[in-house]
Amino acid sequence: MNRNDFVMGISGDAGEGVLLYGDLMTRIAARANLHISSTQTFPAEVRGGQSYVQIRFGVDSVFNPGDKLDVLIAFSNLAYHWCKGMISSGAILIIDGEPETVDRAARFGDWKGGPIYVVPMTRIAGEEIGEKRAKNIVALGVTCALLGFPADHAEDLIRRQFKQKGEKVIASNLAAYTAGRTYAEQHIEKRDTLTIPEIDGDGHMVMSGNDAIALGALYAGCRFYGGYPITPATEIMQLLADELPLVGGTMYQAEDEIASLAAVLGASFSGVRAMTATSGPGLSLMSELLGLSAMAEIPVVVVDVQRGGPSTGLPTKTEQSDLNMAVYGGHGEFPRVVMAPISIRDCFNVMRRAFEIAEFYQVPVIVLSEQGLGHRRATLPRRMLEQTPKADVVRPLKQWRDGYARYAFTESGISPRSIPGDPGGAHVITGLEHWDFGGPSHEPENRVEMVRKRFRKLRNLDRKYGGVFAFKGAGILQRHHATTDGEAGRLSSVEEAFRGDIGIIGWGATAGVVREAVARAERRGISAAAIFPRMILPHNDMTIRPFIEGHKSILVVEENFTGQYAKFLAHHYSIRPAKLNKYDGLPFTPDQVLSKIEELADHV
Amino acid sequence: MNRNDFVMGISGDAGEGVLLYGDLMTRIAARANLHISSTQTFPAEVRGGQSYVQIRFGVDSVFNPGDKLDVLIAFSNLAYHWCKGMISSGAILIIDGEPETVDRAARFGDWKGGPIYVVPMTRIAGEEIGEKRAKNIVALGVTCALLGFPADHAEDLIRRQFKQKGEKVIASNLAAYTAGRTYAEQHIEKRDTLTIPEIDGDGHMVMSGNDAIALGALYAGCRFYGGYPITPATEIMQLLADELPLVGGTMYQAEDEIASLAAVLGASFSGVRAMTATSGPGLSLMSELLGLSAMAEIPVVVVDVQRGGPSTGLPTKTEQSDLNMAVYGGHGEFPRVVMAPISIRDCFNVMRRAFEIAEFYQVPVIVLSEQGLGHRRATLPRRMLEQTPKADVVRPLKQWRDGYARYAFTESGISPRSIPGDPGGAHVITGLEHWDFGGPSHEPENRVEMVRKRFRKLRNLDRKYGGVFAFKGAGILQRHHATTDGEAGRLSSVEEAFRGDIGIIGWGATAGVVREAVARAERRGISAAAIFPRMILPHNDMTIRPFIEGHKSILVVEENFTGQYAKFLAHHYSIRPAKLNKYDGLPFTPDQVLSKIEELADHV
Amino acid sequence: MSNTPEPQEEGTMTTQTEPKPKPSAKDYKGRLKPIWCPGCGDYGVLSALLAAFADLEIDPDNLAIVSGIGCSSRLPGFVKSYGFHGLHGRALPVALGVKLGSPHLTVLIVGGDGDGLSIGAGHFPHLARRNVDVTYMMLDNRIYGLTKGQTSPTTPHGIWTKTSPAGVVEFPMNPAALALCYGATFVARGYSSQVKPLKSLIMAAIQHRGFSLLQVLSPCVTFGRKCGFDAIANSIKECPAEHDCRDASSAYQLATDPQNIYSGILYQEERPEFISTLQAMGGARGRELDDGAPEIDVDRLVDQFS
Amino acid sequence: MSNTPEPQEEGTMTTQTEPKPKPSAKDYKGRLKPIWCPGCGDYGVLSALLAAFADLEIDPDNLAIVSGIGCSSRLPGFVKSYGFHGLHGRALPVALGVKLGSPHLTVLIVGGDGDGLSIGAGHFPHLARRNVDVTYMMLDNRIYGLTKGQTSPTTPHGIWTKTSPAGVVEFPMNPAALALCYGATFVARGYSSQVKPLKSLIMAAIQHRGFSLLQVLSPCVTFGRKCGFDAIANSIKECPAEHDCRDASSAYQLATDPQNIYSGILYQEERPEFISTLQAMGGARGRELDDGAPEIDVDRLVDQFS
Ligand SMILES: Cc1ncc(C[n+]2csc(CCOP(=O)(O)OP(=O)(O)O)c2C)c(N)n1
Ligand SMILES: Cc1ncc(C[n+]2csc(CCOP(=O)(O)OP(=O)(O)O)c2C)c(N)n1
Ligand code: SF4
Ligand code: SF4
Ligand SMILES: [Mg+2]
Ligand SMILES: [Mg+2]
Repeated sequence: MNRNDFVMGISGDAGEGVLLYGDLMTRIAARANLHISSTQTFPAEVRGGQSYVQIRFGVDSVFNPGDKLDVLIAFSNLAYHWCKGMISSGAILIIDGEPETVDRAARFGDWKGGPIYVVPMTRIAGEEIGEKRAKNIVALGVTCALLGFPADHAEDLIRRQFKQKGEKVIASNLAAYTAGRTYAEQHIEKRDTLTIPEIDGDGHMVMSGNDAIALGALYAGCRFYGGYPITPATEIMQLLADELPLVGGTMYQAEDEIASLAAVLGASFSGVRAMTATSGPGLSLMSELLGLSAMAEIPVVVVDVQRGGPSTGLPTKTEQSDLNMAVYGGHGEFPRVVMAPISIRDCFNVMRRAFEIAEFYQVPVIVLSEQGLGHRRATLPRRMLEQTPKADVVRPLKQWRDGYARYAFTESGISPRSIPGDPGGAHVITGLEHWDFGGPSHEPENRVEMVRKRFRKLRNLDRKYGGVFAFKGAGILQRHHATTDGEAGRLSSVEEAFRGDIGIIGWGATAGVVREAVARAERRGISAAAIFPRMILPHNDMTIRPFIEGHKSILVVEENFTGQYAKFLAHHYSIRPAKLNKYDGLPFTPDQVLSKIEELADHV
Repeated sequence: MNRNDFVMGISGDAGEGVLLYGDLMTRIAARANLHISSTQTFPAEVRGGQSYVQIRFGVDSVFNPGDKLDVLIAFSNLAYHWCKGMISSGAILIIDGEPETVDRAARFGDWKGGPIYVVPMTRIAGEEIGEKRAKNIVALGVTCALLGFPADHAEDLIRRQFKQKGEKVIASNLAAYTAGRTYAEQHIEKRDTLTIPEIDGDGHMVMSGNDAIALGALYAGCRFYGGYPITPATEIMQLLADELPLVGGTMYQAEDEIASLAAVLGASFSGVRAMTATSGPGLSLMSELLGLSAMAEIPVVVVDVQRGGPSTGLPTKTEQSDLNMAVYGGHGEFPRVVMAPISIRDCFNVMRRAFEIAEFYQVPVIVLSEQGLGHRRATLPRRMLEQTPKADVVRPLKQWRDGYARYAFTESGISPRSIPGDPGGAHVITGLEHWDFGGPSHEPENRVEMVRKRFRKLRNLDRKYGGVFAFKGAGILQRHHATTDGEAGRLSSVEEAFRGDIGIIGWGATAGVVREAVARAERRGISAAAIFPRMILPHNDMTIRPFIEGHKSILVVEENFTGQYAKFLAHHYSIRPAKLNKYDGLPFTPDQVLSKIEELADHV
Repeated sequence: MSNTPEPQEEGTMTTQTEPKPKPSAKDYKGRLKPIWCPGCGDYGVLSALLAAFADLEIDPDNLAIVSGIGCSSRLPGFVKSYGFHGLHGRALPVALGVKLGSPHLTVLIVGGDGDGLSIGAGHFPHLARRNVDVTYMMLDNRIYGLTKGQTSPTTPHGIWTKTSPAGVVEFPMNPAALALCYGATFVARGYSSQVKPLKSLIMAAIQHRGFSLLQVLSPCVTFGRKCGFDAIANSIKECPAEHDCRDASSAYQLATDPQNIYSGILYQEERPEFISTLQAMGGARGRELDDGAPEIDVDRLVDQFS
Repeated sequence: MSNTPEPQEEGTMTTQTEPKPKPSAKDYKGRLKPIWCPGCGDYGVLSALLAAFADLEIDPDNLAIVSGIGCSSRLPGFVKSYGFHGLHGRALPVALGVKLGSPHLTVLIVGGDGDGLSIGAGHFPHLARRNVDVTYMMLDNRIYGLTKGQTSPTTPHGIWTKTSPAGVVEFPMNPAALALCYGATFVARGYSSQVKPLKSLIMAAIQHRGFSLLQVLSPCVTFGRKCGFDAIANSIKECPAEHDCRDASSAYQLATDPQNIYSGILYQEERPEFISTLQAMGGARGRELDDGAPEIDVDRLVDQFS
């Protein structure tokens, strides 16, 4: 087992505190300067109320929660059985039970892993703390001691966690933690070599994709959120409900998704950076208003945290099946921008671009995240919050000249926009076709010019914002657009990523897995690279064309059935790419992508 | 002027009865066994309350309202000025005024046409009938006399028209008509050769595209309509409001489009053939429910009478810009069928297919009509209503076996469907992913099988329903699918239409214009043919591929900006077709298509 | 995978004439076991409902239960009948379509407070004023259960929720009072813990000819405890015996009483039911068309378009 | 076509200190001429509105008029102010967004009976109960005007329309009564032909702090004549002088009186306004952020996520 990169699964019943254990564990690791990637997606075979958390730890950054478990924490025998098939060879098992009396042969006869530590977690919690439910904290103490985490971070986190509940609860949980540690130190004979290394640093933050989107919006100057709860997007709204009022903004829970976006458009019209977040069903309901946003040229950012579709579908599962709707949904033809963040970090970053584009080009921007990204967690550097500049949200009054025309024809297609309150800027926006000053018009020549004006706005957007992430070997390159060479990359040259045998194109959250598959492929001697465009519409031809032309075979990886992005690319490039699709609600694992790469490599 | 095919324009102010004149004129012609194609789309330069009707008359079928006016009826000088630029050389002008005192040089100095008949319509109406507003009927009498229409049809129609208003009104309108005829016979010296020929027959019917859709639905066994008014689809609802109760059915005006489609799904679930009709904004609102229809496998037919988009757009203008939404709209991935009738006659026929497909395959069927088709009128043979068999709407109770599973896996993907009331068929449908018996499931393997099952249903649909209409020269061929040779065609062979220089592909209402352009092209020695698939999704590869392969250059004609169908074809065939697009709200004219054909012919 | 190229009927109906035994609540249990949290109020509602079906001897084959999305909306899966677990907020228009399509069915709607008063708020007044003969049970837990605890339109003022970190700013909606304003012809209120009275209310609501609303207070033990249900357990009262449920204004007063939460039938009125009016005009025949569908009058149509 | 590569401000504001002359109704006329049918009631509403603006000396630059789709919803185009002619049925949530976004604006909503009570029916209760400080003028012509004469939720029972060939089956909705049930803090009714009283009602509605509904009976002369407006002209009555408009239940009685149509202020109440509550918690600062936006507390956030 490589102690620089290992995967832990925590399995238990819904009431057993698995999620809290997972939350504390990730933070403890992050404070100890380890990187993590974790997910709470239930393993599919688990039905009903069972809880499961999977955490991958790494000395270097880890980009996905991994394949097989190196450590399994099982809160019960049932929990053990759910997960015993998911382990790597040599895996460690930590399980609740009586070490003295347990019939190891009967209970663990089917264990294909390594050392087994049977720990009387429930008994310790009951006898020493007087509260059996504290067994998850006991387990945490045991694990920390076994892996070599210092106690102070955990204790600090426990104190904060139970602050609302008062000193007594804090004290008993601290006692549970210590009891776990003590038991491990005194009674467990360590039969494995897994100890976490000491790493210098100030610690990392831990964030989910949904958290990162909410904070990204906050930093981007978003001061109005209108929304309606829907899995798996609700956490964005919940975080902004806490944060927005603190910076003078508003989180507004509307009566439905239509009212949400309507309120967002109203707020945006009135001059505030505004957004909503939803999932597929909500985006469907917003179709009509998205068209209004484009027609009336009111900026708006809409986040879609995709889930399994169609209809109510698989609300807690992941999928990338709303691309078509984002690109083509809604009646009539209107300009729009579609972006897809590739990681939790990128969720934060994309929001800034999304708000800038929406406001500058006066178009709707749709950001496609997904359940597998929104509910995944990762470590992020503190500097992300400490050093990212915050957008200036102050919008001084402007005086407008007589004859001001809201939709004035310009070469860029972008018309100067007055905001209610601005003297001389009065105008009426409308979703009807209109003259430049805003009055309704169905005069054919004006109509033709207005259609062109609106679409003209997107003309050069791909040059300015159409970056891609390129992965090759262990390298990464962020290439902003065709004319610059990329930044902060670990790849030596653009050419390196844009020439080879197998070229993978993906979008969104699969990047973390594909990146790892590409790296593994290189280790096996296969020439493979991957790009992930962050902006899907307008299509970034300048970067994607050389990638396609530079590779012998192209593979499009996406979590859907019909191959939506593959089709999109097919009609741009007259190619028939190979496809790797998954639509069972679960994210890809690196292994699955690697197998496909190997299969293609045999035919290159 | 070819008296076998001529175009009349009627122009006047909103209050002057232009629409009634037009309505009566088309019916008079139809009863005299002439064919007509008429439109009430206002000419674009006309603003505000001006009314305009254009009627094309033909001894043979006419497929569009034509280009230039051969006859102009102007109810005022202003009306004359609006239309004077639209005439062909030698055109006849019939205009309200005093023949004795009018200063012809001043008033008609800019007239580029032929004979001018100044007729004191208003005076006759005022003096002889005592009701100036009857001038439209006077004008009708004048026109009928000049063109040689017998009086009896007109009188019968006038009687019916004013039946509700009582005998007095009938009598005075009859008098107005006679006064018009008498004036023409006694005072007008006919200086043109335009006289309509005598044709044998029982007369034709006159119907709009919207009428034909409503009646098509009625004949197809539709017994529930749920809808919400929206231009330009409302007439479908209004006709069904009259007709459905007479056959035991229900027209339900819901509170909005979402409730409309929800009620339609409820009615369909309960075993009734059910539909709604709307336009773009309504279809946008229905996005979420369309996905439910596909996921829960509830048949439904949704008609979209397209108008200029996006947003509220151009409510009274035509466009073909909802194709993308019909094909790709709504979140997630689900099977659906998209059909586009190519003529008013086809509106009637398509509805039958739409209901059959929806019910047999248990999928949503979207029918794309458009303002230019819905509000256009044409003559149709009486046998269309007299001889078309009516669908059997009786649905006997069935007894279902124990363990009945609503979503049973089958090779065809189609599962036997029980209807509430059926003994033993109880089941719960859901928009969540589900087991075969209907219970919610997120188990990955079942999920994968269910996705495949749903999409499998469409596999052979194109073979069975994927007909195209092919036009070449003056010929037409209706080719049902790749394995049969087509029916009722005037083309000698399939090969004839599927091989040549310029191959045009279009969809929907542009067929009438393209057909004529193709015929004219042949007369100019250009080898051109056109096909119009009636079913757009699933894509009918078997018929379209040979057409594309059989032509040197491909032109896609559509009324939109981005070339939606062209893109769709591009990604199926890796081609870059030539495109002819129009997005000013007005339909193509044959001339416009012909010019493009000629341009392409120069480069073949 | 069986090889069924097209939908097949499983045999035509055999007329059954043997007298059926009186059904019991168990006979109405569906194929799925309820998956609500232990202690959820919806269990009580379900058992009252099954008992009501049994008492009314409702034929499961002619019963359709329509719901939206939410914990409460899962109910149709737990009953043996035709069911339609549709979209969030759309149960009412779906149910109307089912009833208009097949008027002989008994149609019941089940949904949450969020489903009916928030996203579905636009449909409620229209179903009520049309007086369509369906029964609407709103399972009011004063919270969004399924999405784990956000503010609903019935969450009390000032309560902290995940989307109201400083307490709910709005004052709650009152579904029974709204139904009265909307012209519902039957309005009642019950409580999930009082299964027997609830059963009677359900029976009365189903038997009522016209639109009936039954608000059922049904606590969410996982996210809605703070929404005042402990108090309700003590303070819920039956309507005063002297209350005349044909009196709209005293019904309104009881429904909106600031002190007490009154349960029972608050209001009931006889008013022509929507579908019977449509039927009087010839329409809404539904599956009754089996008894001879009126023919399309082709001659009249040809004439109309000539 | 000018060459403007990016949005440009047209110069920054110059502070104007000269006293402005008192405005007249004409000063509020918009760039478009009304395109309503001659005789349409909406003309009367427009002139009352412009006169009210003048009397209140409202600053057009800080006025936003939001509408839906319909004949009545064309009104913003005829007024000199910021305007949002949005989608059918969505004026209310848009207006709420405008007001939450920029609380210093005067926000007025104009829409039809169909717009507000049919497709928009789900938004009305929520805006009202939140008591957002906007004024909602519903121009009630009892018909769908723009789409040429279909049944609206206020079309009287039994009337023939294009979609009710046998007469409207439903009983009409009563917007003023509904607003009362929804908790609106100001409810009034006016008539387009009584321009002066209407002007006063508009002024009172705008001045009210909180959600105000003003139902304006405004006949559609082209499609709505049959909807009882001739009778209204004779029978509309001012609220009795003794009516105490703080009395909700007598307001409800006047609003729903079966004999008379009462005009005037039916109800008015002081209740904390939505935005001021949000502001008390720090939020909804809008463009007032110019006076110093609160900073993001980075340290707290870093700590929260560590
Ligand atoms: C269009 C749409 N928006 C949002 C959701 C998410 N959602 C599911 S249930 C629910 C609310 C649940 O509350 P309630 O209706 O009161 O039912 P309960 O779970 O409390 O019984 C929400 C917001 C959805 N499924 N569909
Ligand atoms: C989503 C949508 N559905 C339908 C329409 C068509 N439509 C426009 S206005 C209108 C109703 C008009 O009635 P009302 O709101 O009472 O306004 P009025 O014209 O009478 O003033 C309808 C149905 C639309 N524009 N958008
Ligand atoms: S979350 Fe609440 S409403 Fe949902 S099942 Fe659990 S207790 Fe019931
Ligand atoms: S149709 Fe009616 S409401 Fe519309 S402008 Fe004309 S009179 Fe007014
Ligand atoms: Mg609830
Ligand atoms: Mg109206």
